[in-house]
Amino acid sequence: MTDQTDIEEPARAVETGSGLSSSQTAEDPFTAGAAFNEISQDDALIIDVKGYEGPLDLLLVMARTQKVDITQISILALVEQYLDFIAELRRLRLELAADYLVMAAWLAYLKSRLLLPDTDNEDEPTGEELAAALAFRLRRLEAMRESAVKLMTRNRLGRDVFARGAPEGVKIERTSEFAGELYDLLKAYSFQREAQIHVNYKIVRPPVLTLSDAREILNRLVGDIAEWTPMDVLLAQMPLSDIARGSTIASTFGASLELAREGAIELKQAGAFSPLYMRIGGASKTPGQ
Amino acid sequence: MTDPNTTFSSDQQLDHVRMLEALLFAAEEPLDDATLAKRLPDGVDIRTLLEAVQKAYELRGVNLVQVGGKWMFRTAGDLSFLMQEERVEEKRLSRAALETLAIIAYHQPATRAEIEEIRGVSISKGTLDILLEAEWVRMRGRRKSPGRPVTYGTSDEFMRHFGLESLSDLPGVDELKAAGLLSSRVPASFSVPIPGDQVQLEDDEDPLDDGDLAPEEPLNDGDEQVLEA
Amino acid sequence: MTDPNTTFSSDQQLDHVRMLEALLFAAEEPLDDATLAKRLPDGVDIRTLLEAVQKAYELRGVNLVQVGGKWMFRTAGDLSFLMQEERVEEKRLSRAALETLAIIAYHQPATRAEIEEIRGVSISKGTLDILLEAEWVRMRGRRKSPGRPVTYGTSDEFMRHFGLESLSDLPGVDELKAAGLLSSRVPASFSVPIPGDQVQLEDDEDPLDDGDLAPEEPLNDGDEQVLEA
Repeated sequence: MTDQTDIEEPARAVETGSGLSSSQTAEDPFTAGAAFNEISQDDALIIDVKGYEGPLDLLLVMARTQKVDITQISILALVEQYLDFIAELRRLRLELAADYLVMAAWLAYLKSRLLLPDTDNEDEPTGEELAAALAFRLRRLEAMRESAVKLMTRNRLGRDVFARGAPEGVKIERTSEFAGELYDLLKAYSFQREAQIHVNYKIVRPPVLTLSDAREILNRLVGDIAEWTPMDVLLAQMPLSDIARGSTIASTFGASLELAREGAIELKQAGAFSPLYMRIGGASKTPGQ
Repeated sequence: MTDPNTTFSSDQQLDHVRMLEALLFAAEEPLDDATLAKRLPDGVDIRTLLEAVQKAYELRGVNLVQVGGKWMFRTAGDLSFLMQEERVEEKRLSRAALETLAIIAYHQPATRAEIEEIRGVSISKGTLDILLEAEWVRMRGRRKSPGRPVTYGTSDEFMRHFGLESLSDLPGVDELKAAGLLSSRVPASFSVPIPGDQVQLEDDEDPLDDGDLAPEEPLNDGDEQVLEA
Repeated sequence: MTDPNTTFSSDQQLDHVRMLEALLFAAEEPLDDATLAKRLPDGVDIRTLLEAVQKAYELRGVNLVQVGGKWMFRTAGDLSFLMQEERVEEKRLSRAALETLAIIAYHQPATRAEIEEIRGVSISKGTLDILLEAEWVRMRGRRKSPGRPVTYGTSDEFMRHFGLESLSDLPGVDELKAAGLLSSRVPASFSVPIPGDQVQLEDDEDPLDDGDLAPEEPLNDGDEQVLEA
């Protein structure tokens, strides 16, 4: 278990070297780096890395150990420091979050680009560009951290400055007023007056020829007709002046189909929309037979 | 108007004034002398300071006032109109109230029993109350009949609200039919009364008794007979 | 120290100043120019009046400040030592939440992925929730990019709490901008997005869908895509 203390030490060392923690006054609960303080002895092997807010944070802390001004840091030295740290953790078979390994791989690539002469490949960024990108990210993260601290140390409402303790507020006096429309009033009146009217309704038969009436009439008419006769002629004989003609045709036609199916009449039609002929069923046989 | 700043004898007093202002402003409750003294530097003459502040704000939009021996800032009394916003909310009548109102309008003077007969259902407690509260319906008098029931009619406010010049402006059967409010199938015998005068009592009405206008009495129990008791 | 009264050209202006004082004192929330103008007599130059009042109270225990475009009185910052009793218990923000807040404030509108890119680590569950719950951060809209991620920005409450008149008052924002540190790219380009207006969506933002504002939905599982469901 001596390894455990070995690991903890470098981590702590970089940590205390961080200018960040000193710039965050401990009395301010918002800005205190709470995560740093949570390392317990038992969990040290795992949490030690978790004490950092990701690989960029770890790098930033390491950069801080190099120089106070991170614009002046040596990226190559930083990369080596990170890679050594990760290598040490892996040697101890510590579980490392993927983020840290991805960063390690990227930094290893960066290192190779910094050490090897630039290729002529225009598509690949140069080692300097890659280093600049890393430096930029570190500075940007640091800038955000410093901004967070500045923000938190502003005069804050409810902590440093106060709004009126007992504002009178704007009093809204609500008066409710009944509203109604004359139309609604009249509608209500008519509705209920009408609802109280007791009337006997006589149901008036609609002026149509029912199918059964048509059948009866047709039966009677066709009973006399042995020759093919157009339906129009039969319709003309129907004594139904007050019934709609459409209804008469429809019902007569319907009835004729029924009668034909039963064999009481026969139907023929030369083609669509041509006249429909009918005659008594069995008329093809000679009447005498 | 005095200058609040020149009132103070020294920079130090001004500092104390500032503190007092901040404390009183932020406090959720009025503060008494002792509380203020405790929070200000030792040896400050609270009373003198308070009076100075009070004087400084005397003519401003915010005043320092003493209530029950405690101090607080209040907006100036003459500006209270600024702090008030009046909002009128429209309330709509229930269907029952609307129907009752309509019947009263056409059939006035109408007793509760008469209204119920036309509606075919009894009037629930409160329906008439709402109409009376809205000041659209009023008690007119009492019917000269057994039990002397109260008669209801519409009010001037009703006429105003519904834009009627007189009750005879209420549409008759033909107009209701023309407006599609009555169906064309109503029997020929169907009629709509033309209400009489809103103000004058009819022959079969007596004026209200003195006790009738007592606020709690009339309508809450749904029994006209109680009015007689 | 100026005399607040002699600053005003006439009795009438003084009247208006009194009204403004009273309104701002009484208000429960910061008030904007339009609200104040509506309450004051027509034709009053609100801006001039506000500046006069601000000046009058400049050195007093209570100051008129502008936060997020709205006006409010609050106690003077240098008197915070007096106000221990009024302090409210603060929520402790984790370092992650703090950094996230700063990133959102300076880089808004910012998507979750952009925040993660700057911090170099994924945002744990709840970090954004805490900021949303504190009402310092709000969902602004959606970025017009694949997956249409939600964009975050700061709220009016944020402006109020930190006493910021506008986003350009964020501490150090100009220097950061000049240094290209508010850019999403390496400052070879040095073209820097200004933290945009709080209310207006930027060109590459869409408004939120209706469902986005459902309280339980968005952020609990740390996956922006869920919002699309």
